[in-house]
Amino acid sequence: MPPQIIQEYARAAANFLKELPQPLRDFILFLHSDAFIKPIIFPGILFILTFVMFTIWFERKLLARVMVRLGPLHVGKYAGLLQLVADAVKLLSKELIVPEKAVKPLYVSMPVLCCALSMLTFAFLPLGPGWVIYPSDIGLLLVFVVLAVTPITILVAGWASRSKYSFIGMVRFAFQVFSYEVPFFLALASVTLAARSFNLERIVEAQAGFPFIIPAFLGFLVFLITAIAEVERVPFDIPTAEQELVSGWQTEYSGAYFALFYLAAYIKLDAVAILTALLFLGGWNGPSIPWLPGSVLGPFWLILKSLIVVSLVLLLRGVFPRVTLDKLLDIGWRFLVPLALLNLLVVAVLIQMGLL
Amino acid sequence: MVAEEVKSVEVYEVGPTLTFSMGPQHPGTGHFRMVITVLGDTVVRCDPDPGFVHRGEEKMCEYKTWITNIPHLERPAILDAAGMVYPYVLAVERLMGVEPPERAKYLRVIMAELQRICSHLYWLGLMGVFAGHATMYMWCFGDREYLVDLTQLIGGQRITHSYFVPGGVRNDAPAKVPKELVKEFRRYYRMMLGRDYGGEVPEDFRRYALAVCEFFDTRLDEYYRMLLDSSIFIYRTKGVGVLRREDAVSLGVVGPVLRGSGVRSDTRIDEPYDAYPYIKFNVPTMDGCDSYSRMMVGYYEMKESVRIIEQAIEQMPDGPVKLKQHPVSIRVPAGEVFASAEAARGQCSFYIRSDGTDRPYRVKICSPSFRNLIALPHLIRDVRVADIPIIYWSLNYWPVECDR
Amino acid sequence: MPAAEEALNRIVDDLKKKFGDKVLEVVIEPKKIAKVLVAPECIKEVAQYLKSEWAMDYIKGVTGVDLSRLPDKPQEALEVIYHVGSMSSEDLRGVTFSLSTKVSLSNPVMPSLTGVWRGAEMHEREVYEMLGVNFEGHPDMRRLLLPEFWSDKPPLRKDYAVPGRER
Amino acid sequence: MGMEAFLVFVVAAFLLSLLFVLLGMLLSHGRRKRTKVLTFECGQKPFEWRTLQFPVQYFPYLLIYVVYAVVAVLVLVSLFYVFEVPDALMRVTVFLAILAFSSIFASMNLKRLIQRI
Repeated sequence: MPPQIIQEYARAAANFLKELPQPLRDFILFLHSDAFIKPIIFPGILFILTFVMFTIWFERKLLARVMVRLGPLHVGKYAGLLQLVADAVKLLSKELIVPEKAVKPLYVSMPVLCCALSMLTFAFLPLGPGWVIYPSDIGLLLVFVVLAVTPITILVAGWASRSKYSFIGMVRFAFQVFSYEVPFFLALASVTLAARSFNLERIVEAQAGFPFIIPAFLGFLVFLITAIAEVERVPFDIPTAEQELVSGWQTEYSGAYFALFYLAAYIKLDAVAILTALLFLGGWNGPSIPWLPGSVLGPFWLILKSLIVVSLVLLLRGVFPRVTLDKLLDIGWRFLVPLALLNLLVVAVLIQMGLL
Repeated sequence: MVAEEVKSVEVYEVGPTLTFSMGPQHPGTGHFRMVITVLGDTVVRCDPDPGFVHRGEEKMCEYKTWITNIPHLERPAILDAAGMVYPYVLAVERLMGVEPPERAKYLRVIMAELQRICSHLYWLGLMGVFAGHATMYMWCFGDREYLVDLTQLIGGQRITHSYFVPGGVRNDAPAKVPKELVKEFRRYYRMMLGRDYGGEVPEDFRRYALAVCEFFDTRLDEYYRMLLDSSIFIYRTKGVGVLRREDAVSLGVVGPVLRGSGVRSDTRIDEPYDAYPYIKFNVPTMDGCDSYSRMMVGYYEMKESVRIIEQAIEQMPDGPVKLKQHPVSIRVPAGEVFASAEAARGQCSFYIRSDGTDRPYRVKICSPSFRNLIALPHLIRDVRVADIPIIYWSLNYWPVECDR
Repeated sequence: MPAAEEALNRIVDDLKKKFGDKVLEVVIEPKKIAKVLVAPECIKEVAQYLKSEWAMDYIKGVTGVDLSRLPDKPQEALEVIYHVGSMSSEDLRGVTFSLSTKVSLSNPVMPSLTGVWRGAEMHEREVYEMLGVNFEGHPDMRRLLLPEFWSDKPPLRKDYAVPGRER
Repeated sequence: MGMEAFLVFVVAAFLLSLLFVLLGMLLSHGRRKRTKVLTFECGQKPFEWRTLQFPVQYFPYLLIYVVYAVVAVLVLVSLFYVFEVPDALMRVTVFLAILAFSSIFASMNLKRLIQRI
């Protein structure tokens, strides 16, 4: 399209806007402002939902390949792309059952809270230079605050169900949380030490030369393992271990409530994958591609990197059996914590030598 | 069925315990219920409660004729129909004083071993699932399909084939294999192993069966690398659910559970029947006495079964497959008999009493699952909750076979 | 003659010598199987003797038979058979020794052999619910397979007829 | 500017989650029965409910957690200063020393602590 036509188009649109009544004009302008586009469209809701839908579809297809199956096939034009929509409709059309014994206000509100809080993580995650909903100097800390609060909703949900399987699942989840959280923090400390900032954009900029996975490889390992525990994926899906506890803390949930927990789990998975890409894999730094404009290039590389992390996490489900709770505690305290501390020391030494 | 009694049976003084049921609607058990009492994360008591799929097979046997009992008796263990019917047929033959023809003996052995593999594959696959490893299940079931195809070629049915009859087998194995089956097998072989089958897979039955055996043997090694050799699986199963040798004997457990406790006992060797005396095979045993040993015994048994099938196919003579003029309705002389055969889950025995009519007077099934169930409360004690499914499934417990 | 069958003969002779007329009936089959019928009072003694002297330590099954409808000689009795084998003696590999006793149909009471063979526990529970035999001294005499609401006769007795079926 | 977008996002996230529940209420069908809302265990009547005792064998881990969690927060705070000061190694060494001391102290007194509790 020649530029003249575009200019004319813009002029016509501006004229059209001028003639509109004030509230409507404000609204249309609002739709074009950052205050709308960022939270709702790109790093916000729509992007999250699309990414999560893709992740779930991708998981099914990937696992099907590992297991010599076909995976979703029929819904949607290509390879069951719309299977998830069908599943969502199925889940939503199921009867909402609140057990008689459950503490109703808590039981009903926790899924909503869990899903909303998991989405909140994305508010602080920059997906490209400038592509962040809430830019903050302590963005990383905010992300971890949100990630630390989300488990509480799960604990309350397990308790409020008043069923034994939920209760056991909840207790297991509590133990899981304190087995992974400390190494999680320590691994993060090494990155902030290397980047000298809690600002996620600054952390990415600090990786312009080389990603932090190179100096802080041990930290990356610790971070990845604890992140898998954080999102309750195999081999650390101990609180929801199906063969042991039916469905752990979510046993009593069904229909839309279950759908929310399901969604929340995958949102958390994606958030953690993006975080890994930001902290260790160099974020949006990457070679430029001629036909991609600069504003798209950053998100492209970041999403590509986080997809690699996602597929790594998903693949684990196909190859590992589940570990037990005491093994996880063992791994967390006897292996990951010393490793994270060692990593901290290595990073400090590198800084001292002026290499970082 | 035990709900009321349990509360009054024991009160633990060590601390507050929690009692809950596991099953019958639980992804970790079948149609079977365990009443579990835990103290913290430790199981202090397990009370098995079978009977959810009790169908009164033994009573029904008294109402059916000797022959119509055969398809009926397959139902308790459809995955292992041959193993279940084998002792019944042996018992009836012993009462009648007849012996099947040589070829039928070999065909029976092939069928029994095929079903043993199918049943063990189910065991291995579900062991994977219970350890949280769904891939193993899918792999086992994908490969099992070709063994089931072979069963279908011989017996005419995929699973419950009613192939064994007193005095032989129902029909002979075919000489030719359908072209589509061969083509499909070649495709699968290439997909799974990444290479073509060395040479043509012929449509000749014997050579096709040998090709399937060879393929399956290769796949077994991959199962080992995938699950059985993985460190997490070894951690989950080794030292979990220890059944010492003397306990195994005094509780009367059978099959891989017994051999996993280091007892070298197998009905195929102890009381050889049909073509087993002519075939060379090992009886794998493990001394670990734990869940891992039991699973590994099952794994090595599959390897041995492949060897048995290969030998049986090579040695199988030509000739008739059943006694002449085999009647539809038979009368069995009065008497009593106790016959055993090695089913997939262990020794399966039938006690049969005949009163000389066309129906049995009393049929008692000592099914392997029932005899292994006796060990369950002894194994699930002082273990973690997470070990329950592992121990439970290391017994290869089949609720329907136990309840009959 | 295989060692197993010789051993069986020896066991039976020994039992006859030791317990005399308490051993009521003996059947030896060629397929490594022997059956001995004893009175219910002394079955525990015989079982104890079999286990300690002849290493019969492995229980294969417990069967109950209602003898009231046998065509040739009906008896108002229940026969309870313990099928046992041996795991510790190489000679007795694969042998099945059937120790049986008869209890009256009206008052079926006999001592439990769980003290001798630990594994008999569930087998005896099954015989208890299916044929109504009361085992004295059993640690845990409860229903096993039948539903808790079952209030009819023990189903494997011959006077219990399956509704809608004819024999 | 960021605050506005953030508020919109928070509201949108909550609304979306609520929307799911509302959609569930709208779309779900089925007759309500009391038996459906009863608590069941694997299809059976549940046994008497008693609160589960805390798994005792993991208790030492909880104690270590208390020590480490505090230190982990400390490291985050101290890192703020680390950025300003050139000798990062010194800071980390001091931190590690504190950590080592506290964990040795904790492990030495673990048994006594458990007995006291």
